[in-house]
Amino acid sequence: MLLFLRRRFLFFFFTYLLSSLTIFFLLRILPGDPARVIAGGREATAEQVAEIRAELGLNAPLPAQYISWVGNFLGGNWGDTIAFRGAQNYDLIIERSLNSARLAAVALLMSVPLSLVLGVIAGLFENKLPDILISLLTLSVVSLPEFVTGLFLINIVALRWGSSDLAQSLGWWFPSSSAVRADASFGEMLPALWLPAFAATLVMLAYISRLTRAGVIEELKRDYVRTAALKGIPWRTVIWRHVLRNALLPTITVIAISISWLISGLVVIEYVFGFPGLGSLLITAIERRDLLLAQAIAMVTVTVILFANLFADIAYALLNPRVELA
Amino acid sequence: MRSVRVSRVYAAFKRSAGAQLRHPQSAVGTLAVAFFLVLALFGAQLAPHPNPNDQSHAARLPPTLDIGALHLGEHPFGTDRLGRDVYSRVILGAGSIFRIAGLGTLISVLAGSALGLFMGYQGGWIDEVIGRVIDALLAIPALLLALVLVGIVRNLDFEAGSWQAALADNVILLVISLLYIPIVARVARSATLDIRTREFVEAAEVRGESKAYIIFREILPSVVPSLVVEASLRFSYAIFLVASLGFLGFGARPPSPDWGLMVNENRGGFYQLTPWALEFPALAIAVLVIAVNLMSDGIRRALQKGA
Amino acid sequence: MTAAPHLLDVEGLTISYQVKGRWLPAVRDFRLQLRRGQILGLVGESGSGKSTIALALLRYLSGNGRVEGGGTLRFAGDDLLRKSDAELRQIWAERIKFVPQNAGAALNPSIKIGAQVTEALRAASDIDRGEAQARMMRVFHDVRLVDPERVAQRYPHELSGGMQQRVTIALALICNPELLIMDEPTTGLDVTTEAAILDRLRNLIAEREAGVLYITHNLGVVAQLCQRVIVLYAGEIMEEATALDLFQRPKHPYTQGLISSVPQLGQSKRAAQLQAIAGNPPSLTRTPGGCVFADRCPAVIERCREQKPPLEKLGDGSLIRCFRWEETISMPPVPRPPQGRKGRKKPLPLNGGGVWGGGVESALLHAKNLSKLFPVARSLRELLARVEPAPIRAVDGVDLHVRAGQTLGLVGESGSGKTTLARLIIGLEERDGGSLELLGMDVRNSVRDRSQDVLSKIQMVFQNPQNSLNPYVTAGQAIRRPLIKLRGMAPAAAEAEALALLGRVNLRPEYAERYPDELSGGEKQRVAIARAFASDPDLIICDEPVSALDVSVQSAVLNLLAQLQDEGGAAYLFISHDLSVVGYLADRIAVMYLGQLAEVGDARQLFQPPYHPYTEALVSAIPIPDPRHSTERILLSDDLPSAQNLPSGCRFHTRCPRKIGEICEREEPPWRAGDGGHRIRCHIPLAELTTMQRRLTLADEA
Amino acid sequence: MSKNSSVPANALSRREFLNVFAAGAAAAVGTVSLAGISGIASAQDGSALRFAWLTPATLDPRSASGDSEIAILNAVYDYLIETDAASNLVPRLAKSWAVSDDGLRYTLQLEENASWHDGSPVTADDVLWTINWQREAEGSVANLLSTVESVEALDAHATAITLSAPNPDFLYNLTDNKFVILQAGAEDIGVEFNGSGPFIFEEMIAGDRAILRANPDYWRGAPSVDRLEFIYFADQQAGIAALQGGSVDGIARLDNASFLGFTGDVNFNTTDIPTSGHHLARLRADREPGSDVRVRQAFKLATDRDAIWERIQLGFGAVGKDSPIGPAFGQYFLAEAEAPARDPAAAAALLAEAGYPDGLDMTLHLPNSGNFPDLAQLLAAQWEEAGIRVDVQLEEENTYWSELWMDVDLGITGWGPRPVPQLYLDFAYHSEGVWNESHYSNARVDELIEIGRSSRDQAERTAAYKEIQQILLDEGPIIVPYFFAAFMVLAGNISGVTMHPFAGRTNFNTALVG
Repeated sequence: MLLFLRRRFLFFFFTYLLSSLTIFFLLRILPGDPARVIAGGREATAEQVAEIRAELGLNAPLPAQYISWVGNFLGGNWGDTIAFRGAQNYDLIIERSLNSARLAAVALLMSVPLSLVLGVIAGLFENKLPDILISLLTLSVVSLPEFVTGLFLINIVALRWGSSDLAQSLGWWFPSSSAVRADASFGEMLPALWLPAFAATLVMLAYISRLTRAGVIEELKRDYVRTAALKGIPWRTVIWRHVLRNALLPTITVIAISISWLISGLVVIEYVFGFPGLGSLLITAIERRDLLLAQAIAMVTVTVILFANLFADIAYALLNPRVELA
Repeated sequence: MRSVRVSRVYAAFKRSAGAQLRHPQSAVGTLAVAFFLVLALFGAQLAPHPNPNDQSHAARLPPTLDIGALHLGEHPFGTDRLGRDVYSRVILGAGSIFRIAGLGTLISVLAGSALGLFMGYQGGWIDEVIGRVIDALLAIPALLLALVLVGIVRNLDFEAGSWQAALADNVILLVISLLYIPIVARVARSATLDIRTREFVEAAEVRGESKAYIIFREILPSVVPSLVVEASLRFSYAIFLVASLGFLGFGARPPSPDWGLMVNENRGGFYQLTPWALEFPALAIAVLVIAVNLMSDGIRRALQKGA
Repeated sequence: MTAAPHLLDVEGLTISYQVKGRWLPAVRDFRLQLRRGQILGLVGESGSGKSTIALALLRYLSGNGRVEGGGTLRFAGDDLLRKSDAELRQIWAERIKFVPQNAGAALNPSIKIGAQVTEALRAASDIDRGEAQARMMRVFHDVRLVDPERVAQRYPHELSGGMQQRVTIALALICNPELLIMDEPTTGLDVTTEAAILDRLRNLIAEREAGVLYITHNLGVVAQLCQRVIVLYAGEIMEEATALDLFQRPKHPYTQGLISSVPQLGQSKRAAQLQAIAGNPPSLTRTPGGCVFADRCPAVIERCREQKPPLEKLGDGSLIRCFRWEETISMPPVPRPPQGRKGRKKPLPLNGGGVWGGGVESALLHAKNLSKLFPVARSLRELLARVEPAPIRAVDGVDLHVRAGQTLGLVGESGSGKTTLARLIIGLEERDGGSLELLGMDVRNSVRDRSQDVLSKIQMVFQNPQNSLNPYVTAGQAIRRPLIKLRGMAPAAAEAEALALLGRVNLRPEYAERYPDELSGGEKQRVAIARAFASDPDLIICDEPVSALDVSVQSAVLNLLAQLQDEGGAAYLFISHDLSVVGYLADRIAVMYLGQLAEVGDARQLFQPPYHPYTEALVSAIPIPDPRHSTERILLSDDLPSAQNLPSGCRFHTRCPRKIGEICEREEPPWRAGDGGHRIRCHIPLAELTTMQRRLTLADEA
Repeated sequence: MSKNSSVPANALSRREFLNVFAAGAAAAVGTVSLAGISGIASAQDGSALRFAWLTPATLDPRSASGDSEIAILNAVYDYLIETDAASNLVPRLAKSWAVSDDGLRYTLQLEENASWHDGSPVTADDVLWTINWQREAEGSVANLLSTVESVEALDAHATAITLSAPNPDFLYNLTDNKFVILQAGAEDIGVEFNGSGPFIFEEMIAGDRAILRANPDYWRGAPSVDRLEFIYFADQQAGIAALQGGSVDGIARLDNASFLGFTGDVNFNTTDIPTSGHHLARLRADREPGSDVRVRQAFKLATDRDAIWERIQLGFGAVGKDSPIGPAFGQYFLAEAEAPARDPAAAAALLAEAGYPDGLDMTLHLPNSGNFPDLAQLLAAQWEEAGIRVDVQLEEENTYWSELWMDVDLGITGWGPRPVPQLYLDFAYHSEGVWNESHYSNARVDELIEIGRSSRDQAERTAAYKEIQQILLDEGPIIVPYFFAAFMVLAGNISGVTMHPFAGRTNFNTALVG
């Protein structure tokens, strides 16, 4: 176990190092002067550029620049926000990350159980009617870009249907916009979260349920299922005790991977629903040429993803006796 | 020798084409993709109004399309707020999405395959190092990387006509290639690893074949099916990405008939006035992605079972 | 016989599979009768429908299989075909148990062994946890699982193959079932492990009075274990008889072919060619209308192709499906005409002088002190203590030579390092020490550094014909390539030569255009052999070239290899886990254990005392396809010690039944030389070994 | 800069600039801002009016500028003078005024019944204090008051202001959005609100909403609604969706298409008022190719203003005639001028004459918000026929306004509505104007602008304005395709609200719910 953890942590740090190098050098590899970009492109005066160069330490050799940049990142010193004067990148990103995390959490809470159930049903009824229906559903859902789904939910579900007498009389509230206060509490946010979370759910749903289905089908074909059935225990027990235990294990990894996926999807969804999360912040940062902010967001995202993968791998290893921990 | 081998791979595809047609979903998907491809290639000839910014029509005309009567009419999908024929723009948009997503997929599949084959066959520390770099790249979500890259490149100022400017003009293409090369390489690598331990590869080593011969003559044909499946999958993601970037305003610029951009331009107040100007491009994106996914599923079924 | 119903009584059972929408009968008109306490063998090659029958008897066919109407399937008088699901579950839980092949896959990887075994018990009866635990320990003890408490706490992957198989047997025995259906329970295990399990199984069955249907393709196992035997071919019963009868007087041409195609222990290529069955079994989609064996039968007549012979019941209770059995029963096996050794490049005496019984200078290939270490990643503790972890010593100081035109056989259990040794010689692995000389030339380490000349002189035939041919290359192209590459032929000349080579491996010219998936397993291996011979090599390394083939096809390939050596004089390094096969083909044999050679000698010397205690155990473990033959088996424990953590002194001392004391643990044993280059590495002097070891009855002495 | 110029010497901050002059930006679609709010309506007792605004940043009268910020000030405080929809002066706290013959001394008579929310009466001292406070603040109001020489309280309810130089628009300066009257000695301005206006400030939930309570003692009579709630949105579309969903009662400053969607809907009352706010495309007049009058004329000839007005404005507002002075300015507007009919061939000929026989390739820069992209696409299509091929280059709005707009050769700009034409002219068309984005320099125009700034002869000023319009139409570097309208939509059960062209100045004290 120790060896496994060591390997996994080494891998984690190595990947982290490489990701941070990638993000760092994105601004260096490309032709052009990052200071000029940050200063506002060709309109910037030479003094402004020089000032920013000095401020960012761009005159130091590259390795030193990288080290100080990583040091600043780890120390929470992420610089001033250019896109919103007066704000600190750190405060801004932490606040928005929290909001995105809430949205992601609601989306995961909605999508994971649902997609597991759908995937298991489809797998158990391989090529039969339930499977075909679920496959068609997930295929068509996975094919809709988030912004199409989002616009559909806003215009049809929230505005057209949500204002119908029936929906009104049911007392449901369909948020046609999720432009909540950035510092609102989770409880205040929740009513505005479910529709964008649902949009994210639709895509995740297809993804996770298709993999779950494949897992169930694969496990059902294994010899140990026959062994279990021939013990004379009920089929239901065979499924619950034997098949699902093995079929659902890889789902842990799948969910971790889908977090990275979810983050991409949330960028669009947050934008469409006007939700104050990390994704919409990123778009603003890039629109307003705040490359330092964008860089910091990228680092935060990568950190989240790498940690999610790390935890998923460890959880998988702990739960799965087949993984050699030695 | 080569021609025979190529015909072998081709035969596998022909078999798969047969399997495709037996599966109605995949057949529909493949036909639809082919249809969009025709639109992409001959859009300028097929569109009634080949200039995407042609405003010589009355604005905000509703669609004349009558599916029941199989009647297209003057403006089948209506005209948008600026008096442009939505039907023509949707047709022309296919070209833009195929040019970027299709070409990006092609580049990434070619380069990624070569890289993955090399890594998988070579093994050792080179494979290890490139593999870790790929892992690191893959930890950054695609859209995020795309946004950052586009954001940077858009703000760089190049001399018109320089190669950097050409690069900046094709930044989305560049982004798709950069994003998908590692993914394809990873797939090609694992397929290669699977094949390279096969004894026919060792037989080739035992007769002293060169590295290139072994990679391209012995291993590649067996890896092609996985690559084709991956390519179709990549294509559908690329369409997704291009449309999303267009929608977020980081893709094509107005007055380009980019579908994602068209959705974004018409999603505000004009959704009430000219819903068709949003609905048809959105529909086009959805139909194309569904079609590519159906086709991809079919190819996977056909190639990964057989061959 | 009593009037009580048979434990299992099957009549007219037809089982179909759905293939591309059509239902094809995979097993036709099957019948069997099984009494309590009886072990009935069901023998057949792959694809004959053995496993289908097993699952059909359990009524556990997969969704695309079904039992056709018209047959009966009675278990203890009850019609199993009419049982409801609940009743079936009850029967599965208590009365009929199944032991599958490949125990590793048959156990749930994520549940501990103990829980999996007690689950079976608790499904059968309502007993408390403690009682279940106690019964599990008893049955673990019965199947000779060492340290049962710990085994119960383990996950399946933490056990060796032999232990896993014992667990599946325990799983079946724990409820005291009336009927056991065992589907190749020892296939895939080492012969030593197999012997130990079979030995235990025989006693357990005798104790419990259960009826057993034992399914296998291994005639030796059947001969050693079963009272009656059913021979299955292409889904139909060919013959049923008592084991004694079947092996003494096989009636059906197929049975005869099967029995004589297996090389018997001590049988040599020099004495007789193996009896091979020509051709391949019919595919499920193209079952012939007449006798299913007609196409391959040496005694076929016109009638056999037109009419299906009935299953005839004879007076002694045996069954036979053949029109001509009364004539064929008296046909003797075709003896191999004695052949002169023609075309030999460098005729050499079988026995010579020198260090190894043959001068080094006369050796084609001389490997000296070869070794290969596979490094192991350091653990955290080792990292902190700055200790280099012990590497896996796959090959550890092996001296070996192969003489021109001869076959050196290499045997040993899996994990002994045979394959690694072969790969070091061919250059697919880089050696960490030692030297290789081919015809006096120093041979470079890696295949990539070797000259064309060396490459063309050493070639290889791989184990799995499925993988050794590129699916996108035709047979002709596969053979042409080395001709062009290594012999520098022009394409046209290569084309002609490739056809000639195809002819030499007995394949018709049209095979040149075929792709591997259009060839049967035996045909693929012939193409692979032709490809290896294309560069006209002096040495061909054959790594288990027949182990993936069916018995009836295996003999033809062995014959071909013998014939090609006769014609061309190439030497073989022939690797196999099957001592009979090695004994048949090899001139000399080396026995390998944990990366070292334990014994080297002429083929005949190896099967007679004195032998190394390890060789002795290997030889005694071979299941001989003759029910009269009963050796006292020398049983070894299941597990080969880890090659990372090698035993001190003699590497075999942990399992050696003839260990003489502390010296075995302390000191490396010396090489002891016997007659004619026979060498044994043991602390016990040869004379002493000879007196304590039993002689084997060898086939051509019988 | 001429010595008696009233043009502010110090440039306004970018944020102020955005709010004052870039009204089009208000309709920005999908720009993401720092804070947002849920549109959830709280059910409260008594009649309440809930109005959607974009999120305010400050409530300090010195820096407040956006609609949502001014709306609070307008509800809680009083102005001295207001303007109506037609830009006529309307009394508020100053019930009447008089100007001396030399145009230098203004006497204001204050409302006697006005009192602060704390009960004390509003007096001339408060006005005096507020004017001095604003002058000390050196903000934009101080600039407007830069010609004020002295202020005095004549009695409790009369104030006199003396100017150093005549300023015919001075009374308009007093109507400025930031110029609310504060209580003398007020502290914590922007946080504490002791106003004299119709509503009493009750609570501000940052970034979410402001809650105002009716002032029962308001000197013009108690408001007819009990409560006024301003609900804030980050994105205009979200506010529109909230109105459609019934969680707010009204919204202003929405895009034309959304507004048009409401006009046919019986559930809503809509108001649109033509304004002097306009969008324009401009060339740099000091650099090639815009320095050549023939090129400017070619652009003008290549443009179809009617088509643009119809497609973007959807018939609201008015067609422009290439000058910032539109029909909303009534008497100053040169109604008889004719914009040239579109003639691409003539335009191409002019270009050839100017040395561009193969046409022109240029980049058209514009902010990526509101109607600007559509305007750019329309212009691009129209110009293309005349051989002017433009590459449409969208820029993020803040970036555009902070750096690019003053510099680029060809750009699109938006200007917000003003009550008098003089400000546009001073800022953007005088050769020394701080925001002379086209770098236009015409001695005659400069002269005419100075007449407009100082002449007290109404006829002379009118003539000057009309001449400027003609010059700009003939040879100016700008194309003004349209003047936009101001919009407001109210739920069908709301009445008694008269919309102001600057939506934040709309008075809600007469609103009726039910």
